[in-house]
Amino acid sequence: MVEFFGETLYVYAVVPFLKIIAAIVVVLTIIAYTTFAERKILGFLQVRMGPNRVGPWGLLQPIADVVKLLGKEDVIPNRAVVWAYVLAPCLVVGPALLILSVIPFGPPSSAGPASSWFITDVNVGLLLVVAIASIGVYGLLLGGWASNNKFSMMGGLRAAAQMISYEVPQGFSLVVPLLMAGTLSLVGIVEAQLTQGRWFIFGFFPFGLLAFFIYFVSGVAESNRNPFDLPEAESELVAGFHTEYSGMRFALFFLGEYANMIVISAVAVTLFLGGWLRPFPNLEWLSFLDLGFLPPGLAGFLWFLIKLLVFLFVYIWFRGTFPRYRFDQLMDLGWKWLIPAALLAVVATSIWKVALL
Amino acid sequence: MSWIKRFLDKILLLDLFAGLGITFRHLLKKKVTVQYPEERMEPAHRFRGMFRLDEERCIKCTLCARDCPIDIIYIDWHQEVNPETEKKEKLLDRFDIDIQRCMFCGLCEEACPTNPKSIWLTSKTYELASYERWQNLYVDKAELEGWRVRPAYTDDEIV
Amino acid sequence: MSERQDDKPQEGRPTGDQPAPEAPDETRSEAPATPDSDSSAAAAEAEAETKAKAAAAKAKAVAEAEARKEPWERDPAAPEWQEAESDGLVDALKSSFGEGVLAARTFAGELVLEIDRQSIREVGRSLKEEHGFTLLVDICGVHYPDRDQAPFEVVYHLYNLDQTRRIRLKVGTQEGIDVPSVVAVWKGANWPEREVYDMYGVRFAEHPDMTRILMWEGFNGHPLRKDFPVEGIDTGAAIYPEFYGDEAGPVAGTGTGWKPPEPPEDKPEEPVPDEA
Amino acid sequence: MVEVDSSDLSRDTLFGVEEMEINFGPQHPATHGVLRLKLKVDGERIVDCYPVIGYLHRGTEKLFELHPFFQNVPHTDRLDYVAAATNNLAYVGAVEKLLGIVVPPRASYIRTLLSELQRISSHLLWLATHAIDIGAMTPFFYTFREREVVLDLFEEYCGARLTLNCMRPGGQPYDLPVGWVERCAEFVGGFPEKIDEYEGLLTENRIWKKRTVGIGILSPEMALDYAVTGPMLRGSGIGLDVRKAMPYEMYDQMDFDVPVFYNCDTYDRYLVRMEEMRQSVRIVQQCLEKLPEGPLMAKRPRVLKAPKEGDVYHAVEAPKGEIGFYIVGDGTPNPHRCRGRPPSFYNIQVLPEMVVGGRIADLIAVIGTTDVVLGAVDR
Repeated sequence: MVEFFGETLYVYAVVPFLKIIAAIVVVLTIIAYTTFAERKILGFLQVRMGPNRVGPWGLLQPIADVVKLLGKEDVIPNRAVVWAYVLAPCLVVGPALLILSVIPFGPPSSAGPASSWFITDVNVGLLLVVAIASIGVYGLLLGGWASNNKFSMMGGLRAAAQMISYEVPQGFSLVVPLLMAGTLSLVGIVEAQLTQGRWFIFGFFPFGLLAFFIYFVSGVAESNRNPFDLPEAESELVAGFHTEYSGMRFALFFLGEYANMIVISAVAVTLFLGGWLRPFPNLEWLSFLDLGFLPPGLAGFLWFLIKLLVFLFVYIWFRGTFPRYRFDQLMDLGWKWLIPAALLAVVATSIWKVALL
Repeated sequence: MSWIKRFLDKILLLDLFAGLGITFRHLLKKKVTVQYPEERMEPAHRFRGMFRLDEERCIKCTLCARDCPIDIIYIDWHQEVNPETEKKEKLLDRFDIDIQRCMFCGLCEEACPTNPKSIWLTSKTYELASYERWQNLYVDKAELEGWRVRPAYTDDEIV
Repeated sequence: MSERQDDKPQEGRPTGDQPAPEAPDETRSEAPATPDSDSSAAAAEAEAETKAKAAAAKAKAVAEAEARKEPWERDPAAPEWQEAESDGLVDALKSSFGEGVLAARTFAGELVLEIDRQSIREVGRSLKEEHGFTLLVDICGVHYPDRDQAPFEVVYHLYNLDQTRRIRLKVGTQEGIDVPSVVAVWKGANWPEREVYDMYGVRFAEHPDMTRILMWEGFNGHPLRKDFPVEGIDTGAAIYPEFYGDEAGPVAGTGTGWKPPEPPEDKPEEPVPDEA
Repeated sequence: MVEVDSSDLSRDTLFGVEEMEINFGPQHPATHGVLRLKLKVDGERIVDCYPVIGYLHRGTEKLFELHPFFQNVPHTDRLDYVAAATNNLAYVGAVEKLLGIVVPPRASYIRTLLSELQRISSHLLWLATHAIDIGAMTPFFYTFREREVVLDLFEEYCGARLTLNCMRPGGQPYDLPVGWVERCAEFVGGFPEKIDEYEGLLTENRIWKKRTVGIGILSPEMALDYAVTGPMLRGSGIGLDVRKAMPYEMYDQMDFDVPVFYNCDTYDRYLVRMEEMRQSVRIVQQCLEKLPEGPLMAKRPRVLKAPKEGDVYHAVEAPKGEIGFYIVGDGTPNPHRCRGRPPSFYNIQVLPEMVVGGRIADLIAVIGTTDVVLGAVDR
């Protein structure tokens, strides 16, 4: 009894807790260095240096940023709705970090769940991701509304409309890998990609690719990134929903945006790019890419990380290249192009799948 | 056929990829940033920077003060008999410039009748910021003489 | 008559008809004519004649040398006012408006029409619709404090795209007398008329929005009038309505008493901050 | 302000439409300075727009009256502060006309050269801000890279980068420095490639096109009625360019085209300016080739005195439109009245006509395309 209790406690409480701490630390570090990398890469794209003053090559810049933001005065505007104003940033960050609980960063271990490279594997993982991701919009909406600022309110409204609209094509595009894998568990989906011997982006060509494209475009819109950064369009709405936020609350919004980026990239990697799998898992002669000399699981984690970083780079690259859509054109794109295309992908994949049966 | 082309244009996103290509090419290019406190750009020879005054050459004609569009040059002088040569000489009491309001147009330099000029702006000094307002309210003649020496014009003289 | 505003610089800007060097020539040719009565009259006459001839020749040479000079080497000759040549435009305007066109002159090759205040809108409409002056380039005011009759002048610059021709209309007015607005003719007149009102206090009748434009509402005075002090006025009147009523507060011309800073008599080596 | 009846909105008023009033500016990232717009918006759509200007009013015209002619040149720098050379050119041109001074050809060529370089630099700044308003961040830095070179050329010529003060009534104060011609030729030789680069980022980009094509329609009639000049007018299909219509300085010796586009929208105004930069390159190259030797300053009195009575108007084509100076002389060394006709003042006046009915995002694009500089508007 004691033994059983001890083991249960160990497997279901202590290890997950440690993993959560590790995941959050890792992700926060990635976020911090994503902000740094964003500024650096944007700088390089724009023939300038980027931050290079704090530490060697500016590597300590994120720490300086955090210190600065912590040290700033926390301004709550006059006649703001205080509870909503305070709650809003938490509502943005919380869900984004919560999704990390089901993301498989690395392969499961044969030694049991305690030594596998994810926090937990839920058999409705994908639903959980979609469900929790949609909470984030409340944060933006509340923040915009509670600030008692017209620009913020318009930013909040834009955020609400945009994120709700783009959840539809995003959801549809997620159905495609789901159909291919036949399971909702994220670990299961990656394993299906291993057994089918291909990443789902190449599955049912070109519908996997189409679904991936739709997912990624909607993801960019979901995380309010350029070219869909309308809710915080600097030149139009000053800074949109976070105009009035300062100090750490602003930092939380900031954090939320980057956490969203990471989550969306992580889901895309898991569903379409084979998660922890190496490229072309079906080709035997590429097996050196499995990096067998590393401890089991670490190689998978590295592959995952590399794919994630590529995604983040693409986000930044987009920001460095594209102008911003107009609000109604964004809606236009979402409803008139992405949703039909996503539906097409879903239907075609289903028919194909049925035909294969 | 044109509608096929238009449709392909719409879905292939070639224009967007072209833009991405241009920015990506710049990713690896040499950067143009000048790392300011360590590297400083050398101003051109004619750069209109901080003033410099040569009291020896100045004939106290006050033309520079008169030509200044915003009247920020204050000159006082008096006449004295030089005991050595027993000639009357003009001596400068005060030559102040209210640098805060100066717009560095260079008209004072152009007005100066001496050759070479006794007041000039081409000292290549552009770091004129100060922490306190009073620090650069006035620049008197001692300070004016202390700035860096004017580089010689290699090619021409100002009309 | 060509109203080209700018000729090529080599050929000289429009400088009127008189060539520049005439004035010195006259003085030179007169100078030797002063008589010297010592010698005989005939000799003197002959001498004077030869002298005059020599002087004339010299003057001619000078004039020729002057003429050979490039235009930028001559003394600049300011343009002068001339009566406008008979011109289709002026004739047409005079025939249709009669007294409405007070004068038509040119200066530096630019046609300037003085228009009666009452008929400016009709003249403008006619110019726009019949004579092709579709572009109202600018409206500005001028203050002539010495003039008794019409100390304020509103100047309209018009441009004809087809003939590439500029003309200028002038309307005199005085304080309290409105000028008919031309917003009905050119919509673009809206802001410049507001600016003229703002800067000179000349109001425009039937203007849709006769408010200040550059200065703020309630500003006391009209800055571009010649009697407005350069250093400005205390403008507390508009900023603190609870302290100053509509009519109260400082008035234009009183000034703030601001003086250019007097440097200290004995200038210290380093100015000392106050808090020290 | 025009009262808008909400019943004429093409929208179901069943739910009781309430308009929101927004103060857009004077401190706003997209208003290019201190332009303030009182907006009435219905959701994202603009119902009414009322520009309020004057936040940068410095009384420059009053200052002109207090100073002799030659002292006013630095003040003209500060009107349209991103295009100081053309301001100088218009002012000194007016003074020369009033006094009957003829400028030597070398000085005239240098003026043409400077004003075309200034056009390039001003258009680069416009492109940078316009693009960053629409959300494209990178062209900002690319254009500033080239603008820096132009400013360096200015610095080498006259010692200042922005407020040039590079012309005097009667001629040019300085000759071109040694090596300047070569450096300038090198710059303009490589510049068209850079324009291709900006165009590669923007011209064909579908997002850019979506944001600009058909936005901010300014019909030719409207443009003429509001005395809009410059690239805005030429984007509306009217090819008025003072350089061609009434050539000043050396423009009649130059071979260049005036780009005109006919769709009257923001995209066409963008295309006009991009093409104008290429034409400016052509003019600069011709100037550099033809540059004659000779004096720089015309013969002129030490104290410039205006005639007792007389007034002139002289206009040049500034990057933003026709900038003209109207100078009234009264026999003293000071102008009795010196009025600068700022193109931005007229170009921004038409703004409400272009934005009402559009979205807030369109407003940004349209403000960007007017290329307004509030220093010139407010003077």
